[in-house]
Amino acid sequence: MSQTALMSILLASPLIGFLINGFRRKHHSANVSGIIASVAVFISFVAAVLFWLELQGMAPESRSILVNYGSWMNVESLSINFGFLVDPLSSLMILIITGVGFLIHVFSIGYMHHDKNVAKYFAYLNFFIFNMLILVLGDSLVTLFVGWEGVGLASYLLIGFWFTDKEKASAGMKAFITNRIGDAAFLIGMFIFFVSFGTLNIQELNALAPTVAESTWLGVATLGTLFLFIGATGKSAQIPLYVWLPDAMAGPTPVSALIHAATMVTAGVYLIIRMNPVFLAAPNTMMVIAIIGVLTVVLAASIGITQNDIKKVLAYSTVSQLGYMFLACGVGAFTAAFFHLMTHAFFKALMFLGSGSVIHAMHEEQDIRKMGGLKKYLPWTHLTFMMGWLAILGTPGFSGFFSKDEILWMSWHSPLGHWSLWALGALGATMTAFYMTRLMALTFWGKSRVPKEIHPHESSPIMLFPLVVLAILSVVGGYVGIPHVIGAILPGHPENILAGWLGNIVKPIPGITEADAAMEWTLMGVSVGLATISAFIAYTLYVNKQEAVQSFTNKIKPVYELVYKKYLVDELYFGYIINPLVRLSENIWAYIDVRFIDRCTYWAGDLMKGGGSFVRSLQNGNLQSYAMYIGLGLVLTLTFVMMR
Amino acid sequence: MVNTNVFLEIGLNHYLVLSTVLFCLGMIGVLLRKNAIVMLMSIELMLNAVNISFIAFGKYNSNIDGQIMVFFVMTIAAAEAAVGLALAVSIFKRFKEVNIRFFEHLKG
Amino acid sequence: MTADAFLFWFLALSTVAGGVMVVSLTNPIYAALSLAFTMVSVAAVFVTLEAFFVAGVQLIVYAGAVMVLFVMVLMLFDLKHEVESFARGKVTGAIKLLAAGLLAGLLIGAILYSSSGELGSSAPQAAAQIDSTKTLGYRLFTQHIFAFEALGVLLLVIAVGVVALSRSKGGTHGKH
Amino acid sequence: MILSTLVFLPVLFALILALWPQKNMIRPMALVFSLIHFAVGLIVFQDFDTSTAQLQFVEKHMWIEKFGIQYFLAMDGISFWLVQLTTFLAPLIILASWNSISEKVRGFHICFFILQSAMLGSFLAFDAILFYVFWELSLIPMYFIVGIWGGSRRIYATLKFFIYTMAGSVLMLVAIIYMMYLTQQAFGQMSSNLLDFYKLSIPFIGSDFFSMQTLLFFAFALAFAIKVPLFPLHTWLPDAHVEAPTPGSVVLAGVMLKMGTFCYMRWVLPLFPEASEYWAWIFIMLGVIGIIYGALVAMVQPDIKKLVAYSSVSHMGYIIIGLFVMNHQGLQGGLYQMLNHGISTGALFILIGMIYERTHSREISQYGGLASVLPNFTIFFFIITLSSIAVPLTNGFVGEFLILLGVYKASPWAAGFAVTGVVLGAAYMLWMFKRVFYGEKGPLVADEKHPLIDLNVREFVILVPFVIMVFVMGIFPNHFLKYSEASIDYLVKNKSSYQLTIKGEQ
Repeated sequence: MSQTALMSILLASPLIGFLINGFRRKHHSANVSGIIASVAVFISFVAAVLFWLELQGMAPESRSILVNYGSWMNVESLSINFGFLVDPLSSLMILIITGVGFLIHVFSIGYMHHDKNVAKYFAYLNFFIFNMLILVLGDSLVTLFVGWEGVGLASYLLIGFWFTDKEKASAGMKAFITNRIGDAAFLIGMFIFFVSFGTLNIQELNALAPTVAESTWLGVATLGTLFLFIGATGKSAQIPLYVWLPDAMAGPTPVSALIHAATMVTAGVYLIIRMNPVFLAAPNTMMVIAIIGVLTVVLAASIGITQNDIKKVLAYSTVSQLGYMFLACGVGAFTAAFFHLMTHAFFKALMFLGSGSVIHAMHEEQDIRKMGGLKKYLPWTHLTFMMGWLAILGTPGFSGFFSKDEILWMSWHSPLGHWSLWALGALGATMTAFYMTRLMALTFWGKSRVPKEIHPHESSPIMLFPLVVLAILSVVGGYVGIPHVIGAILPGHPENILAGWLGNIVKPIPGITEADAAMEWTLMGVSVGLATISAFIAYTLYVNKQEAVQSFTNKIKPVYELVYKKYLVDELYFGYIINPLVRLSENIWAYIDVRFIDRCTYWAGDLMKGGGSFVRSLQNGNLQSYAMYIGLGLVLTLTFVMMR
Repeated sequence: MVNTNVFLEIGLNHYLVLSTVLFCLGMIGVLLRKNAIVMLMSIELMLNAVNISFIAFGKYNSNIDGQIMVFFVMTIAAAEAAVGLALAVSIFKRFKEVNIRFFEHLKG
Repeated sequence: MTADAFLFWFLALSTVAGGVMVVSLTNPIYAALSLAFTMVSVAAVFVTLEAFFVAGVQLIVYAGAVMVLFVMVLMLFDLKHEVESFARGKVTGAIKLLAAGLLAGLLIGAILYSSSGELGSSAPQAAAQIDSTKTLGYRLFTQHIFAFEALGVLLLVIAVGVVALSRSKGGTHGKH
Repeated sequence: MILSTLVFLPVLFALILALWPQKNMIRPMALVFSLIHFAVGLIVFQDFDTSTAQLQFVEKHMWIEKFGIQYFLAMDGISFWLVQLTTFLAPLIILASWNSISEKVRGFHICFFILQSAMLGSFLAFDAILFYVFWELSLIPMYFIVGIWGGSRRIYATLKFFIYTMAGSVLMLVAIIYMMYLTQQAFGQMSSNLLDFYKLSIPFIGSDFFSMQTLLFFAFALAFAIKVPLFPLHTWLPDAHVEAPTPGSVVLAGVMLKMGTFCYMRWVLPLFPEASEYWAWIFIMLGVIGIIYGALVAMVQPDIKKLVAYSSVSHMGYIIIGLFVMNHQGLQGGLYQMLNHGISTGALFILIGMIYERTHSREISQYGGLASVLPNFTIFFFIITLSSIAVPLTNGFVGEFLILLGVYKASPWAAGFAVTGVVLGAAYMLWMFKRVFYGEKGPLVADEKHPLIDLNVREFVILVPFVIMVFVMGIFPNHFLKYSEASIDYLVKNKSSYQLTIKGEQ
């Protein structure tokens, strides 16, 4: 099959699914719409696999397939094509998207069973997949931007899926507008690149960028990449634009799994990896990315500790894990970033789906204080969730371990890294272990606090099947990227497959030295040790000694409240940016438009009117006044004549 | 001495200044008086002032046309006085009033 | 002080004094009498300017006929009460006075300016000694005959018009 | 003859409508006429040569010999799509007025057709006086449309609209007459031919505000700025839109505003190249202010129609900055944005008209939860909203992207400020969308006595072309851009020696 046809199938299949479900949006059968949508994504998945196989068959240096559907915009030097590029990076990405996406579609069939608008739901999901594929495959920044905005749109629609609830509609709007801020910066980034390099094609940019390697703050590459990074912070929920993601949990849970954990939010990371030569040319940007990333890790993890909504905990966890990916990008460890992106997609999607299963079982109850002891009601959910838990903890042997420790190691070891980055990263890992264990403990273990009227029940097989698959992937997913040190002691010395696969895409960090194996082992031990201790503490506290937690939080109440209220960032944004802006707008409308400009026009009118009535008042019919005007006119004329 | 000359040697300018003063007096009368008949008188005053300057110019330029002009002016003045007074009479007959303030029908 | 100069100043004073009285006297009869006085003075001024014929006409037509007309009309009106003599409104009054004053100032300025500040420098030319009345008559009936005749027609028209006017019952507007 | 046919066919239609005896046939006849007109407009596709910037379909006859005033119609790449837009919108507008105009139907359609004629005339005229006639003629039917079929404060709005526009165009008339005088100086024969105007070289001294070119430039630019409308001359627009009946709003936003921006491309930029380059910063600044200001003010409007009106101010700001940076992307984007704005804002006004017909209110706070009551309506509204906030693959994105790119090339700061419009645009549109369509049902929506009915067939027929155009223009912009490419290229490359020639003449 020709590549163009294959690409067409890959892209068109979800689009057609979207259209079919969109036009039959009034049907209520979850099974029919779900199957249509799932099949659409599955076809895409098959196409993705075929692409991957095709790349496998190529020589490593020439692994790239470009399908060009022709020109989109063509104005003088600006020439943008509908070009879609499959290379090792995007081929893996589309596998993840369609693979995980397919599983989540399947899960949704069960989860959305009772919803009336299920066809619309599946239409949106397919629409999302379509846009995500465009984002990933787009060969120029503009094509990428099409998907970039498209996924934002899908996200908006899905977050506000239950739009009759004002809060949920607001959450969708918040997500879209926050993303738009990033998108505006993304546009500026594109313009900078276009004006400096004359192209927006990603491969051409990657080839051209190293020629401008620079260290100033105002250089082309630095500014351009910084603006792109702002765009990425919007999409990938980093400081300062992360605020939309926790609110985005208003959407149906599978949506949170697909969009707000596994795929869309990683788009920013993907963008940076995609353009890694350009970013490497701008060390200042890299530093900013690393710092923002690690700060996000710590901030989000600390908020995660205090949250009581199962999805909110996972949301902050996602923000925090995305922070790791950015940290990795910032220190130049793009492979590690992608590796973590992939493993995170597995285990976070798993945990979100697991939480969905829990919520489903609890009849839409999301507060973990009202759960506990669900292990015996939901054995499968518990088991699979535990796999995700172990993975995110970084338990040796599970996928998260490999990816996270590689990131931590690189943040120490890389010439772009710093020990403080490692320290904060490790702190983040410790906190992660704490809040994830807390979540497990409060949800599944310990005593049941489930209200009497709720009778939890295990989900249907159609929901469990994706959980199981993802659980397996969470466990074994790490083996494609076994770090060199670990590989060296394992039997058969397995290589880092992922690094090899991405070898031609990811540029090596300039000036990197040979790894110090002993050091690496030490750091690995430290972080794993810290995580274990913290997990153990959390387990003890939340399974057995909840009173102790209570009294402790009471002691540090101000701090606890601050963290519980998410450091008041939302309030800050609303209090100091959004509300003043709205008030400002009201004022400029009232004062500038109505009171000033309109008044001015009235004044102009009144001036004419007044002038008219003044002149009219001169015509008062009094003969002597007329004579006076003659006299005055005479005086004026004479004066004028004499002044000459 | 200039000062004595100004008073002793009478020239064209003296007559012109006299004419100006008289003219402006007439004008003040026209502008300020209420009585329509007095206004007409003031107009006569102004015409007389002009006549003075005509004659003076005629004399100092040795041109008799100045006097001819005065002759005409006088005729017109007489005619004007007649018409003006006739109007005044007619107005008075109707309104029993010659105060100019009551006749503001030209108001715009 | 020569007789000429004395005569001029005397006549100038009486003319202006008469003018001021016309403008300022409240009773219209007094104003009319002042006007007659002014007319006579002006006639005398004409005499000093050697315009004897015109001076005569001035006396006959102005001081005689026109003034009689004025007085007659005033008598006819038989004003029981005097109307306010001056227009109301201080501001407009001030503006009017100012306008007249400025006009006088400007004209005098112009006169002085045109003769470069010397008030009495331009003496009458020697050739002024002509028989003015005869020349006047000659000119009037040769060169200006058309204007003269036109004036005659005008006077006739006016005579008719005035009669028509004074016989009519009033203007186009109704009484307020 | 095709252009004369295009311009005067509506007049003929108006005549027929005026004389037709049966009243109930007016609407269908008008619809058929507008479709015929649209079809006639399509004929130019066949013969239009996209490879040249020269004038095509030229019709040139002496009109008033003594002053060199000609009847001179021609088409080039700049006016091509605007003419198509005008004829495209006509049938849709007539359909949209089907129910909302219930009184004086005949008069309305006569006004509408005369308006069409005037607008097409001002797009196609290449003679200053002829142009001026059309330009002013377009005011009169609009005056009646707003003044007779408008809302409660229609007299206020019409007067404001009329006096504002009139004030600007009087200055322009002075400038035109002066330029005719200049032609007499330069060529010995007075002429109001635009091509002769192009040949003039009008003295320009940058530092001297009273140099001739600057004065003429501002005289023209002011007239067009009021029409656009450019901040701070925009206050007539919200009032006119709010009071105008739905079809009036659509014509006003869809085509009439474009007359302003179009004339910048046809008149101001080529006629006064130095002045428009020297003073471009003012217009870029005002454009940027307009973008942000319009968006901010739109955000807090309680009335949907006023919100869209202010969003027009914002969008027109984009067009202005695109034009005044004078490069390919900016100009092409500006031209494209004119079409986009015509489509998306026109559609928005029609949609608002539809909902107004149902509820007789435009207060945002009275709505809420409309999405669950009128799902089809919501879908259309949402698609048009997307177009309005420039989501990729809709038409809005192409225009906005090209404009911002062009502006960035010329002035990064201006682009930096202008992109905030991207965010604010999404903010006000989506906030409005949320308040109107999402959440709990508002008082008007929940009213049991008057249940709202979803779109009927007529309304579908109106909206579907808009939606198709939104996506066609978003996905295949090249097909549209290629028609104006040669003209824009010529304008950019020869801005100081702009000499259009007539195709087929030497």
